[in-house]
Amino acid sequence: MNAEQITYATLTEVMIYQAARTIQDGELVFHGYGSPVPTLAMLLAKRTHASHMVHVEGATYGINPDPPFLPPTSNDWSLEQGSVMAIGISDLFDIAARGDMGRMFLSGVQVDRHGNLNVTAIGDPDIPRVKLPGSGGGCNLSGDVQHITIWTTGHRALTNKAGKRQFRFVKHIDFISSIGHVSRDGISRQALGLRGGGPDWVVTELGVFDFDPVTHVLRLRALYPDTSVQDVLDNTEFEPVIASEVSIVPLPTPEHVALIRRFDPLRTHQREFKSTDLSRCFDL
Amino acid sequence: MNAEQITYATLTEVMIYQAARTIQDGELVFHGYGSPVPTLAMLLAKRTHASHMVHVEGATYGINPDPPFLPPTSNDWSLEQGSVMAIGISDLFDIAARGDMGRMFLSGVQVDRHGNLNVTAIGDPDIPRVKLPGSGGGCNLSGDVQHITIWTTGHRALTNKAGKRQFRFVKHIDFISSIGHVSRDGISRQALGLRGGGPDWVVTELGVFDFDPVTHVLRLRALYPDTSVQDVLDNTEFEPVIASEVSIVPLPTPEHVALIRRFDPLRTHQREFKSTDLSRCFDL
Amino acid sequence: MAVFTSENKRMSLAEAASIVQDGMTIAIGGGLSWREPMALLRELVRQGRRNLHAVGTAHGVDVDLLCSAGVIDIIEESYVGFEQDFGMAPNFRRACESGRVQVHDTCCHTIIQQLRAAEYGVPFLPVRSVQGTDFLRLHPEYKTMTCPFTDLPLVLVPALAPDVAIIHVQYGDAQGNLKILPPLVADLFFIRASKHVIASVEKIVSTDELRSMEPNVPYFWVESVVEAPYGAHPTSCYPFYAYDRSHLTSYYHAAQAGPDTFRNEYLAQYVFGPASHGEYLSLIGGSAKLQKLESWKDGDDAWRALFTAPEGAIA
Amino acid sequence: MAVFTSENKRMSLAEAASIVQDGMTIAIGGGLSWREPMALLRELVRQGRRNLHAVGTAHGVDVDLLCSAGVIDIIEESYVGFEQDFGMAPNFRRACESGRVQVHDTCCHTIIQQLRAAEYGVPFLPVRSVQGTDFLRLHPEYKTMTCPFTDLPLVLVPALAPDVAIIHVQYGDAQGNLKILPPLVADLFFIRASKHVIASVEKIVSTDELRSMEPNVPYFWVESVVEAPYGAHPTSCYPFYAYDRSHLTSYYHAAQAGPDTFRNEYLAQYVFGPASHGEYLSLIGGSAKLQKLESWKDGDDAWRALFTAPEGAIA
Repeated sequence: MNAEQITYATLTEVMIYQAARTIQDGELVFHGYGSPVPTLAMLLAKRTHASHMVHVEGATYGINPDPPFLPPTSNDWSLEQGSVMAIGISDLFDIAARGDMGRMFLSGVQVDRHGNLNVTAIGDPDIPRVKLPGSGGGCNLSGDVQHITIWTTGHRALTNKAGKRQFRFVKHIDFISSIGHVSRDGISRQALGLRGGGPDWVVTELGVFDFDPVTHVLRLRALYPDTSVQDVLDNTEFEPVIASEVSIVPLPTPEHVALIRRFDPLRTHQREFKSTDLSRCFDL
Repeated sequence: MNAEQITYATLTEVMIYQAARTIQDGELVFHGYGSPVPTLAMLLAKRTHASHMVHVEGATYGINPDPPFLPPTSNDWSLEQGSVMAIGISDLFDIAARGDMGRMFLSGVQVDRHGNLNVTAIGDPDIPRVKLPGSGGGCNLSGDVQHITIWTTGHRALTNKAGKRQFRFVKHIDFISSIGHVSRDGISRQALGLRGGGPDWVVTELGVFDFDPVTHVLRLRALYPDTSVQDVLDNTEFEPVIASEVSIVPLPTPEHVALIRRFDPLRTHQREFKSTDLSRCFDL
Repeated sequence: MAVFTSENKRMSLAEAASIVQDGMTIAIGGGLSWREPMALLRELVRQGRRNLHAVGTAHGVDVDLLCSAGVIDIIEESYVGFEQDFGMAPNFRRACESGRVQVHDTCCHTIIQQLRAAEYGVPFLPVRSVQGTDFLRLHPEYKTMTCPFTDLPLVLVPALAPDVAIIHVQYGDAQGNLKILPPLVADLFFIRASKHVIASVEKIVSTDELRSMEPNVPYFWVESVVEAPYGAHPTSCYPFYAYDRSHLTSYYHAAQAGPDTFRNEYLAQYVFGPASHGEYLSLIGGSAKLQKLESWKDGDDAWRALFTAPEGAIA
Repeated sequence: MAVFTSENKRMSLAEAASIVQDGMTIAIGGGLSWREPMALLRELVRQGRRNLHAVGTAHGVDVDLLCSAGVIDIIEESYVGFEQDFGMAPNFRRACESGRVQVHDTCCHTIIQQLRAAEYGVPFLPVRSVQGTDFLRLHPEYKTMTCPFTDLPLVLVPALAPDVAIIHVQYGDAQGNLKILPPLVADLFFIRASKHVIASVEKIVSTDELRSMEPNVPYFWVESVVEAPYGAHPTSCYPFYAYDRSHLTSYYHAAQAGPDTFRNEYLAQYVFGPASHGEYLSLIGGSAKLQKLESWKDGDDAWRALFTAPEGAIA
């Protein structure tokens, strides 16, 4: 579809655009597997403001791929199409460990105020109430990568049958799968001897956040046209910092939206969103 | 040339045969670069008594090659011919380090009573009187490989202009490039935490040796038809052990000799021998 | 690992699987929905193997299947799930949440460093990351030290040499030389670090034909080779076939429905039912199904169509 | 190392060589008489580079040439010589025996472990071997420890990140993707561990053509690409050409005759004489000579003939 016909962007497309904007040109960028939103953000950035970024695909480790479509699984040859070559799994992690990975995207089922993430287990990790799939490479990468963009499509806290709010942004994290700015024992990344700078942006379906430079606590920076500060406060178990000026996120251009729709004909990325968020649209 | 026409073997061919006999069937065997004598010994063993040995070529790391000829340099594609594949330099050394290399061949410009070898420097290693080429991988491999065959074509001590005997088998070794059975400080391989068993055979142009199981001192086991115990004593600066029964080395069959001559049409291996030894021949 | 030098390593699935003994540590090749040694793993389940310790990186139906049959006691993988296709892995969850298996979650670079230590014949390798995370709580075997070069803290992860690497690859010869096409995932690390390597292959070819493909695994690291076409089904093994989304959908729904349903509707039918791998292939749809899975070659539209219907469920 | 993302990395030999600054640590690709970056090294000599620290595995004419021109201060290679072809390396010997260069001999696995440490972003890697040898005397920077897992002694070798890897390979594209044909020797370790990588290539091809060759070095690790056909001469670069034994023979005899002879008969003529790489190629015999070096392709007899006359001397 070409840009002229495009009159609106979905929330999912606007969120992909926000994630793309966290990428700097010229840096080597990686997303984990099972992550269509960051995959689309990287494909978009490479073709717009960051033509010199190095896109390393999530599981094939293809370099600068141009996939014909986004399949719902990440070790698929379709995600290697257009690459001149792929690197190996160890190359990818070694690149990060020696400080050459500029940015990666990480998500979590629990996110605490300092950007620590849990994708391992809810409850006691030895006999979990809910065993989550696991962190893949996130544990190592969270320590090594220069900059991290945290993303989640599940900021909105639902209420379970027992009437209890299920927060994703939690006061107490059950398991630290990947390290944010401060460890469970209050030790800073630097004191831990970690090289990377930690998470600098957090993109959710409710807003865009960074971290307070002094306290390293999550800080609201921008909202969507249809979300409010109160939405953020209601859906965050801890007290986030609110920036002195909270802006409205910039919307993508029709050209951006056309690219996203071309990249993902199967709308695979929508599988990560709640139906209520799939219906959110913004006129361009 | 076919075996029927072969009536004699040269010393160089008989020595290659002795080196080949130190190889057990089924083991992974390696020779360093610049080592035509072991190369020919391995090619011979693989085609006679050790058809299941794994031959790893000295610098190409080709597996079980069938070279059309032996060039005078080891990183040549001719030495990869016939291999189904080649492994990498790190594979080779890792194989040894984890204990999977059965045997390798090492040489030295100085050899001491315990099989320590010097290929690094004569005199003070910081400002050597003679800078030798260096040990390649011998230092690491001498500690890791299960069994080592030491070989040299220079056992015979020449007299220099100053009238001084130049011993290769020395009382005092100037630099230990590769470890034998006991370190300079008298520490055993086991105490050093080394995995390999160290040198078990020594093949020279004067005889075949092993090491006394108790003292780990070089021990004469066999002579050539034209060498004597006195030749060995005259050309060894330290006092070697003489086995209770010193035999005469078995001679290769005409079939063995035919193979060696086919492998090395350029007679590259003869470059390692003194002219006096090149003229030594034995009727078959 | 040792050095395996016999000329003919061809075996049946049953013979190869019997190299795996109860209580061993296994490394499963491939990853997510790609090139997983499913035919060999189904054979392990049929043979009733028990108390295995599974190590690896990011996996899916392979580990979930072993969990459903009580084959594994310890799971040391970095991820077990179905990504955004179906989400969480039901049998894996039940095994972990019931306490039936020990949860030893690991992380990709950590496990690679442990395999590298075994590969290099050293007792450990250092890692800078992991510090500040709770993985140290799950792994008392890791040690920490102050680096004598930098005076900064480091984690030392011990060498990990699996007893058996179980892999499925595209091509091999009878002697065991293999050609694995990328993504290699961690297969080469498993092969070099493990004591035994059993490989099923889509196609056994002559050594000359394999040479022309530039093989990447030398025969002496491989103990057995099984020719098992479609041996990765229901995961993918390009360039031969894409993954079987409709089969995985029914797998997932059966697993979601609970252990009894899964046992009756899936294990009984697809694992214990067929007398041979050939019979399994007929059961899953025979040549019509297999041709469909190969249709990715017919162009982007045909390829994309393999990922449309049926819709996968989100957990 | 960093990440190099410009689309066009094509440079002249002079531009590429100028990335190497006085006092830097260089890793020279190839090994013995194979695929050594001779055109780039001759350019370094012409530019009068000084005080370099050379690290690597087993080398020959490349390091010997740099020694002859006083370019190197520290030599940390595992071997420098001409094998059984000519024996010891005369200029290297003079540099070491005069005390003009520091002898820091290393060993192949040791240096690989040091490069791996840099590649993995850790301060050191452990090594079990080396103990009991005198290499510990030459390398006070190595540390020893008692292993916390085994209680056995271990050597810890520090990470080694060369400033510049200098390599010559068969194929590349303008962006810097490379295809290196085996033996790879230590090139991939140098490329991953070094801060800068400068590559000369026999042939620059289109990215599409390179893709079909399955490249093994991604562009973002490479800072400059120079098209220099026969850029490894007098060493070999198959499948293009074998090494130039007659040239090496005259090189060796000039070197044997002493530093003045070598300066006048070799350096003046072949390094400082030619105004360009093209002129160098005419000097060494032009197309007739180059065709002869390519004649290995004509069969085993032609190939073998390249190694017969003239006889090399034994040092």
